[in-house]
Amino acid sequence: MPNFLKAIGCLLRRDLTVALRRSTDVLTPLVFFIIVVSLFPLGLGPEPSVLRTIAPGVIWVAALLATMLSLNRLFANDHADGTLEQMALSPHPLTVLVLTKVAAHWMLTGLPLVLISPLLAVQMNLPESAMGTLVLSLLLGTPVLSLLGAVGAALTLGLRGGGVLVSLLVLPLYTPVLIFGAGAVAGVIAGIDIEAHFSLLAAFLALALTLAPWAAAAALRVSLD
Amino acid sequence: MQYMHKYASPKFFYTLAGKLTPWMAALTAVLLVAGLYLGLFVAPVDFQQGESYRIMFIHVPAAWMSMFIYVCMAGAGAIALVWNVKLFEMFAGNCAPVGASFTFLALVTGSLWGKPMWGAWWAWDARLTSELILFFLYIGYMALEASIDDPRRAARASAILALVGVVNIPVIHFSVEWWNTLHQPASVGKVGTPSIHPSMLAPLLLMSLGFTFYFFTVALMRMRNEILERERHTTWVAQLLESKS
Amino acid sequence: MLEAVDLECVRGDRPLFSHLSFRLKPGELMHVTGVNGSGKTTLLRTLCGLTHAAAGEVRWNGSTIHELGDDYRSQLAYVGHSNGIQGELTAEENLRAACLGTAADTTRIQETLKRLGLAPYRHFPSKVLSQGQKRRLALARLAILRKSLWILDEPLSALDVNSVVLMTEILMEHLARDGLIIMTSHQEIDVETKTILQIQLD
Amino acid sequence: MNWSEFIRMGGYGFYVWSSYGLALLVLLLNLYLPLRRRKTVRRLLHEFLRLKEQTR
Repeated sequence: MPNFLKAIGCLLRRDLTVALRRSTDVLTPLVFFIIVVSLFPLGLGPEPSVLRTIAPGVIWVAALLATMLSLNRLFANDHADGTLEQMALSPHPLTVLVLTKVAAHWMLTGLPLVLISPLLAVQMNLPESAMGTLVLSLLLGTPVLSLLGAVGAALTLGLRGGGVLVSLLVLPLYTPVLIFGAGAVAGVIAGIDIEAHFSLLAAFLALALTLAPWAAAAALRVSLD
Repeated sequence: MQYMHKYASPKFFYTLAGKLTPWMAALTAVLLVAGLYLGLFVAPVDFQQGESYRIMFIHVPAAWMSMFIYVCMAGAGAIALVWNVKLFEMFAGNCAPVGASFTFLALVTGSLWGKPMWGAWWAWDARLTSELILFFLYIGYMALEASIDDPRRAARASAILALVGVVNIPVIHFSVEWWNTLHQPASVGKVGTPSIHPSMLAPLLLMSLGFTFYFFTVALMRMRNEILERERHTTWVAQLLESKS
Repeated sequence: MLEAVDLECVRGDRPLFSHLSFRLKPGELMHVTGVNGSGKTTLLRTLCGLTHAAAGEVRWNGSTIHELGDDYRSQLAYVGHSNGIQGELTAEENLRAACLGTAADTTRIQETLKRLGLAPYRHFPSKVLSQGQKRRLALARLAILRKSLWILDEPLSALDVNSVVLMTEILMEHLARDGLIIMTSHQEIDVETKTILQIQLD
Repeated sequence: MNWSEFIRMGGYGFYVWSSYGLALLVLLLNLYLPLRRRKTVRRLLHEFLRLKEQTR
């Protein structure tokens, strides 16, 4: 299926080009992520032991919120200018095109979050031994956030108050990822064996990869109806 | 499929539901009264929790209902999506407020039960926490449905959400349970399910059955309203209203 | 051949039209007219498969378009109200993206842009184009994609006289190649062809 | 059967009875809402049909 792969490559390149030309869109969630995490020491006081205890949860919750903030970029622009309906009418499975768009979204949102997280970990006094776990857990978890978010974004496409609504739909679904993502980092600090956390995060990723694009594609078709 | 379309025609269903509702309501009343009688008067005092355990006869059926209704909602949504049947769309949409109110009931009674048992109104107990997330899922479903103007589009979009939710509920439930065993402080005892005595099981089952029939009664009533409203362009609704006035 | 059988469309709970049947053969053009809100756009979107019909079906060469799925879509080009143009991309990039990797032949893209008077803007982001130019760019997709069925929603809106003439030419060429066209338009269209089907919705 | 003992519920009266009371409230509210809606829908539809007659 060379045609099919060409289509994926073309769409991926298109999405990345558009995003890079609107670099503020890409930077906003990242800056938001940094600001939210930086607010906690200000609110709680700079006691290192306190910060260390809450660091995994704070960084993970901030990652959740930052991803959610970026979700409207996923389909909304394409919906407004009609590109999305052209996509739905292209002779390629919409599921795969959606997956491609999610991949582009993750490269521009999830990946930067993963890359910047060690910096925030230092800020929050996270021990160095937990750094690798933090990065790895985010690396496994953020794609799940993008995938589930795609379903929410597709469902709320073109609705009034879509931005707030998407948080209502998506945040409850994010809880398992939060529990095991933050749990893994906290587990390393506490010296617990965290293999199970990673297996479960990987399982969530597999589940989301198989089901979410399908649901998002169905939701897109409904939104375009 | 042909049968489904015949019985699923709004006109036919409207009359059928109208005939069924009083019977279901009566059955609900009988079941609930019997359940209450057995639960409040017959069932013996629990030797560990005293009389407070009688909250269970509300709390546990309500919690069961909250999950049962969500599954019904997702199932009806799936049928509506696949076969494009209007009635199932309406059923799914009308499940949500009833389900959400049972979830709310389960949460508050859980809290009322928790206060004498744990000494606190709220504890991050696994079952209460997953019930809370279920409540959020219901709210999200209703918010999505309310913000789409076209009723058929709203039904299809929220059906997809319900299906995503139904896949997620076991995952969420298991995650919260696991998280809870890891973090649970020793002082908080579980509101337990010790081996349940038949004299307690009977009212529990009766109450659950009563709630189930109550749910179907209310859902039918809601559906009848919606059918009238959405079929207002048809002649049968005009005739029906004319004959009534 | 495109066929509609007993088509019924509903918006919300409001019935738009019902029992609509027609048959469109290669080389024919169908002109859909009707007042605002009569369901022209809904009809076109139903024919594309974007919107579900309440009853009836649409057939392409004998099979329903839902059975055909991607096979139908590979024959179909649609230009709706919105142009489907991403403002950050240049005219050329937009056309390339519209092809999704297939048939993105550079010389053909350049020829088409030239013909539609968009060649000078080739390397500008599309957001600087005027409404009429954006419309022309959307229509340029038709010439590049080479699909047999064109479904066009008000293709001539926002176009000046010269562009309308040019567009009419393009439509006639397509019909001459045994293509099919379904379009809505407030203007009269003087396309000389074997058959024009008129459908009036009310 | 002693009624005041029954109401006291072994000291847990407040918790038990507020649970049951709340349950009753929720059940009644869920019943009341569709009944009220039914009235409104009927009124709306009568109005709608009357106006439709007139415009014809």
